[in-house]
Amino acid sequence: MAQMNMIEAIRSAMDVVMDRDPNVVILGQDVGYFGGVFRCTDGLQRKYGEHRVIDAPIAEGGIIGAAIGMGVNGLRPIAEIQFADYIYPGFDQIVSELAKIRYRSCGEFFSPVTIRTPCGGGIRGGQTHSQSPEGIFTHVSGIKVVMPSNPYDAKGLLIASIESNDPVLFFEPKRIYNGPFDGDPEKPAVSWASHPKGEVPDGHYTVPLGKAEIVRAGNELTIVTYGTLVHVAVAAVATTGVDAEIIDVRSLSPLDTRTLTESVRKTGRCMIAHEATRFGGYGAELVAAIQKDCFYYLEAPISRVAGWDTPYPHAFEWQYFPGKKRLIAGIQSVMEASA
Amino acid sequence: MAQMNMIEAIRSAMDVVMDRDPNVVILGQDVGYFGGVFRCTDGLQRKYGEHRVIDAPIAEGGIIGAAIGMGVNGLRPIAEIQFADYIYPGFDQIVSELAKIRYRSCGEFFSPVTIRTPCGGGIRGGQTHSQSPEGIFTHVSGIKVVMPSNPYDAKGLLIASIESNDPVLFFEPKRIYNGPFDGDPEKPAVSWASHPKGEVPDGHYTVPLGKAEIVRAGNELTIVTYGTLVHVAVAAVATTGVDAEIIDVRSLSPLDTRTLTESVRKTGRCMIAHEATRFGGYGAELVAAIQKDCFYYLEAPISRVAGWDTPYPHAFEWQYFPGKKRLIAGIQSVMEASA
Amino acid sequence: MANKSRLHIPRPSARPGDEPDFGYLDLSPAGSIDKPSVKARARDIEYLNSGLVRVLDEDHAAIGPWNPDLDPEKLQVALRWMMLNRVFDERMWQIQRQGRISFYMQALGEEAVSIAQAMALRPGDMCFPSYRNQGLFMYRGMKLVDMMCQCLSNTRDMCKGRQLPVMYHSKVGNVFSISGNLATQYPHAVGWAMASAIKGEDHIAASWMGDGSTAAADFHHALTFAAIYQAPVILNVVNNQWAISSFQGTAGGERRAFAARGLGFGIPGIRVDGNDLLAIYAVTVWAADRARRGGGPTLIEAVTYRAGAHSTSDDPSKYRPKDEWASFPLGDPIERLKQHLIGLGHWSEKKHEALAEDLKKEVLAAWREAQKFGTMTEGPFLDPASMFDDVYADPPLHLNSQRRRMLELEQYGSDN
Amino acid sequence: MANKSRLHIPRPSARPGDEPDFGYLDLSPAGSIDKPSVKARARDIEYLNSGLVRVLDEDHAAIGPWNPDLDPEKLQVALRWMMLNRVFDERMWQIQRQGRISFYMQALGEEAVSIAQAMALRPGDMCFPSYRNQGLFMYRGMKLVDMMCQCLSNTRDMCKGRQLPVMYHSKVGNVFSISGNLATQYPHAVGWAMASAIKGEDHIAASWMGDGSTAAADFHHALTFAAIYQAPVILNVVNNQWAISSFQGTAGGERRAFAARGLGFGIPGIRVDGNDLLAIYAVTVWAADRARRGGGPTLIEAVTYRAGAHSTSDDPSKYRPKDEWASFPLGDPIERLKQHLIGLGHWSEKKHEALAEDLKKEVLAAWREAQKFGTMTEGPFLDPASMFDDVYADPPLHLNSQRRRMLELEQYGSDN
Ligand SMILES: Cc1ncc(C[n+]2csc(CCOP(=O)(O)OP(=O)(O)O)c2C)c(N)n1
Ligand SMILES: Cc1ncc(C[n+]2csc(CCOP(=O)(O)OP(=O)(O)O)c2C)c(N)n1
Ligand SMILES: [Mg+2]
Ligand SMILES: [Mg+2]
Repeated sequence: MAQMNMIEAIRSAMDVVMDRDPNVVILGQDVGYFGGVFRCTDGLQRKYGEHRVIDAPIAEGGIIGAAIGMGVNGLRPIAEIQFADYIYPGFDQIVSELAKIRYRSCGEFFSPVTIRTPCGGGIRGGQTHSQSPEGIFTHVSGIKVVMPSNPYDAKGLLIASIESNDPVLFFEPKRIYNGPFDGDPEKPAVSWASHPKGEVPDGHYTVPLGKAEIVRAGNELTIVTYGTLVHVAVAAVATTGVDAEIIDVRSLSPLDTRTLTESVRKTGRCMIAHEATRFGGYGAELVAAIQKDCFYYLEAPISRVAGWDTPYPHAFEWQYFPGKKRLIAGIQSVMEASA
Repeated sequence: MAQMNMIEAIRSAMDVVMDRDPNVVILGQDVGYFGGVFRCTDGLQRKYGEHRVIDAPIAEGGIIGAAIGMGVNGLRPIAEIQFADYIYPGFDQIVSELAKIRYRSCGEFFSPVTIRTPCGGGIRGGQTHSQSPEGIFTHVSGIKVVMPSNPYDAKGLLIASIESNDPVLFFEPKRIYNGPFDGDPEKPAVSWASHPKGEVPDGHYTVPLGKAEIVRAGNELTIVTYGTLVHVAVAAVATTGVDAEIIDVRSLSPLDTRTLTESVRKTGRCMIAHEATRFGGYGAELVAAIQKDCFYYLEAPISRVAGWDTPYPHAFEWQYFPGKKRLIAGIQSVMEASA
Repeated sequence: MANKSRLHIPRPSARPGDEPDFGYLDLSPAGSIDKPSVKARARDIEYLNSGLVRVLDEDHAAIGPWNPDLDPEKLQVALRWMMLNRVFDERMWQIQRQGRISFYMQALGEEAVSIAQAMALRPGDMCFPSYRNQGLFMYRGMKLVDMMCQCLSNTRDMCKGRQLPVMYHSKVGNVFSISGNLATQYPHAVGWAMASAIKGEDHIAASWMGDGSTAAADFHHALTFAAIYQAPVILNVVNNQWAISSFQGTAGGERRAFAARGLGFGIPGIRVDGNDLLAIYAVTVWAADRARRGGGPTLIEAVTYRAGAHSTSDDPSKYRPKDEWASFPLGDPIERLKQHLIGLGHWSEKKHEALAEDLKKEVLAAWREAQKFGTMTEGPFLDPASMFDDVYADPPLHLNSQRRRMLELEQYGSDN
Repeated sequence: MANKSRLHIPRPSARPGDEPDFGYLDLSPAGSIDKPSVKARARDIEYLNSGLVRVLDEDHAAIGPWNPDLDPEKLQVALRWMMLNRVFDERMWQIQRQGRISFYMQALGEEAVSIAQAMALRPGDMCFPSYRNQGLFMYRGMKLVDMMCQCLSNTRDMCKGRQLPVMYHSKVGNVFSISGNLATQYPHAVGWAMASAIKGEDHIAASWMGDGSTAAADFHHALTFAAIYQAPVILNVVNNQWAISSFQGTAGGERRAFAARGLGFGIPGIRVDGNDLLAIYAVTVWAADRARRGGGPTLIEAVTYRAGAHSTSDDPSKYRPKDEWASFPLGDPIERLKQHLIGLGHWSEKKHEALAEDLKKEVLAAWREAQKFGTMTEGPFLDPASMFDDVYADPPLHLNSQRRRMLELEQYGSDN
């Protein structure tokens, strides 16, 4: 066991898998010699060579397209997209190809590409370094979508993603790369060292895809969330004193509906929280799935706390970010709603 | 007044606007000399010249990127994407640029591009000529998303879209280009001539963006749908004898929540129907919005009838397509659910 | 040059009603283009992208440095494959016209491209085709009946009813699954070739796209990656002059040949007579050899003509002269190889006719066989529940329950 | 050429600890490249994409056919703008280091590009810049205080706090809004230029991107559209040798110059000394003239060096020799123009220093002024509710209610 932050955990996941499987390769902008703008691949090129950790040009569509071809030829590529905001030039290759090759060839061909990309705001990145586009991808059949909220899960989920024969989009909430974040930017930064999930085994292990985790057990309210907002939810619940069950979705697609349903049937109240914009976002699917399965147990409408339906503004990131205050207000209103 | 099918209505909309405003231009693959693979621009190049109806190369990103630049220079471009399945190479230009230019320049720059594209299945087009990707775009702030279900609306909404200073994604359900379709592929094709909405004024008129339409008034159930499924819903309701209110959303984004909410508060039951895949689709947003505003009026869970979460298979299109049978089953189960 | 900036509108040389006019095509006499060493520097062989490599001269004799000196038996085999391709297409076109399959795309006039290039590659080399490369699948061993079953979406369909007709794939034949989305296969080929180099294998990859498709982003991605990593890949542009109703100028072919598109990356380009089987064979062998020896990518433009409609959904009489093909200066690849073989004394009109008859019978027999596995109207039918397979390697719960609901619904009716 | 296919890995000539080595850069002596007529055919002027157009020789004298013969007053103005650009960047960099703005990007070493090209264009021509073109905004009249207010996201910020620092825009100056997404501006410029031609106006468009960005799809889209419609546009590649940690070879610059990327489309390319203000000015005037006369697009590669870090988030000592700039054979554009002017007898070290001091004062004064409109920590602050404006032309209901909820929440706490 070691103390790792999320960057180290992600690097360790790749290191472990590359060490076991010579077919694992990495490609992306600045990932090689430099080790990535967020340092996630630092040292890996030195260790595994220039043929396995490849600096790629600024062509996200080319990176994903080439990774697909490599995967078809038996490699297991990890493609890094420098910021999730820049994944769109690769959208066609993801949606029309990566997600569909197994289906259209009835399993004769497939390409087990994992796409890693940092997402989310709260780092003063403005509208093109803060986006959370997961909801665009969860609508696409044929790819899996994952977002960890801590170093332990990050490593275990990333190993599971790389080893999966399905393509996986692996979103890394960059706000919590270095430490958990409770939503209050005024507070001094906290490191992962003080968090139980900052304890990460050095070797190989997996956290299974398709399984949500109950982060806090509770009986009065279910909060369904993922990524950075898991920590904000924990803080908000602590403040309110409501006995909430907090569920970290982790695997957004396929979704572990059972864990969600069981919880909401128990608590009778539910709030969804995510950083992405609200309209047509992933939270809508969570609401739709839960209300269908838990309708007769619900004592209040399911509410969503999410990013506003605007681009992520540089100056107002803390008014934009669904922080503790917004979550507390959300919790209160769900709790106050009469059955 | 004239009888028009949807293709003629769409062509007429462009004709009317091009006649009034010399800044309106069209660009797209095969739209010029040939008049478009679905004939929507037939005759327009002859009438308005090669500088206003422009054959474009097979580069959807280039078409949208160039259209944006034209719009910034005072033109009012209509970009045709030959099939909605091929819009993805233009995704980055739509999401990162078209949708954001007004915002990031605080209104100093904007580009009033309308993107027209045929969508949906039921034409034996297989997985790359049948997609309904509207749910990917409704999550994007800064663009409007429209899908008409009949010639009258198609013309009025398209004129409103072209004249709007906001970018609009205009989806054309190609299954109903030539006639309404009740979901039964065995029945002989019906033409728009027999449908009241096949009566279309020759001249200029608009159907406002942002307004849903009640297609059938009713008291027992609200069916929220759009595009081809409007007609399937009408047929399904006729078969069941349930007194359903059928709402054609028309403007998917921004959404006319008020019309939806008023109806569901009245009926107490709601079913959503769309052709797009279900998971993370636009229907989820409809559920989420309605359950929030109508929770205390709902007597049964809101259900979704949608395309299965697979690509659109060539051979099984009628098992895939959410047809009359699926809608009837959906209606029955919502009606049978006890409050 | 005009005296004022104005929008240039590319216009084809002839529209319906006009005389066909291929004056815009730069032609070189057969045998006139030098053949460089595969080790030549890209900069020294730029002439290859503006000339037109041709081997068969006007009298159908094979001449010049690119003559691959294939023995007549091999040429007969090539002729047979091209003819089979054409006969197969004819039959399938007819079958579509009878409403027995939903859609079809023929390679009429372009058969030499797939056949010659398939011959020039090794079986371990990987092909990333477009929808007009049925010849590749045939040459690489796919049975006609299997191709027909794909077009029928029947119980023997390799695509299990999921794909539009002609969207074949063959793992055993090393031919990748065809996509409806144009150009996407190009970066796949480059990535595949990069992987081959990474693994230290000497297989190369090849891909094909049309003239129109070169405008797509993935064309650029592929060239960029191929150039940077010197991937062992052959990128083929099949310039058949048309992209549905748009002539090749609409993709930017008016000023420079598509073969020149790699110039700015240092990728050698070869412009070749696409209806001259010997010429395409020769340039492909050259490019494959170069790639295998570490010389990196080559861009080949095969100049040909889409003699038929774009697809069964298309009516070319709406946008080009009906008789254009008759005037196409590079003729018909089958006719040319036939005459060449006759000139060599290894073929005759009679043998040709007999072969044509045989092939028709072979195709007809395959069609009879194929229908046994089901047609659009008659069983056996595929199990619709199979549509939920292969979305993922391991089927997720929600797809299982959707499958169940679909089956329930067929019997009882239930909520979806 | 190797004897076996293998993955080629581009490697820069020097990494930290190595001696800087610019031996890979093809240089031409000043004055050695012919200047063709703007009416020349693209095919006849291909030499322009491999040579390097230079006007200032080693003694800082202006020589050769590309010498634009600018009068010394104009050159002094140019020098002033370049110096202002640099002084401004220095100050803003410092300010970011003090934590008073969140981010900054400087143009250190590349100032000649924006200034020379702004000078060469007409005010009605439209610019589509990248994030290193602050010089364009300055030259086109944007006040320093406005640029600073943008970087501060304060109450006078033209972007109303929505954009990262340096993402300026200027409608009145005809400079488009900068995007964080690389390369997207290129097709905009082409579309804008097409519209200009459609409307029969003689304004042209120009756009800029870095060497690294040429790999992006939009580079290809722009070239394709510009070539097809002969759009009156100038497409500039600012090859500053680096894209964050990736040297220009990672974008495919090892074998051919970026100026050659248009070759395959018949787009003339000019490779120019990007640190020679006279040379860039001259080639830009040439390209603008050509475009305005209907000659279509030109691709200009300005060879320069990113002397500073990529941005305030970057540390180049991790991936390149610290002292590389000192060895860069094209030197410092400011120093070179200064020496040229001194050589002409129209400038002196003393004047230079005085001007530098003046500019520092000007910038400092602007900074003092800018802070009055608010800083990151001190008011006045923008109204956060303004973040809901301009998402659409007419605000939809759901944004109005989100705005209300945000305001409510600030005061009472409520559900979002
Ligand atoms: C990305 C994309 N855009 C548009 C289409 C529609 N489409 C299908 S084939 C075709 C023309 C292709 O022309 P070309 O590349 O020259 O190939 P050819 O058909 O001539 O062999 C078009 C526009 C598509 N399939 N994919
Ligand atoms: C589409 C996209 N991908 C990646 C990035 C991240 N990124 C920002 S700047 C940069 C390097 C750009 O290099 P270059 O084009 O040479 O311009 P320079 O910074 O040298 O001026 C990268 C990779 C981005 N902004 N947009
Ligand atoms: Mg073609
Ligand atoms: Mg650069």
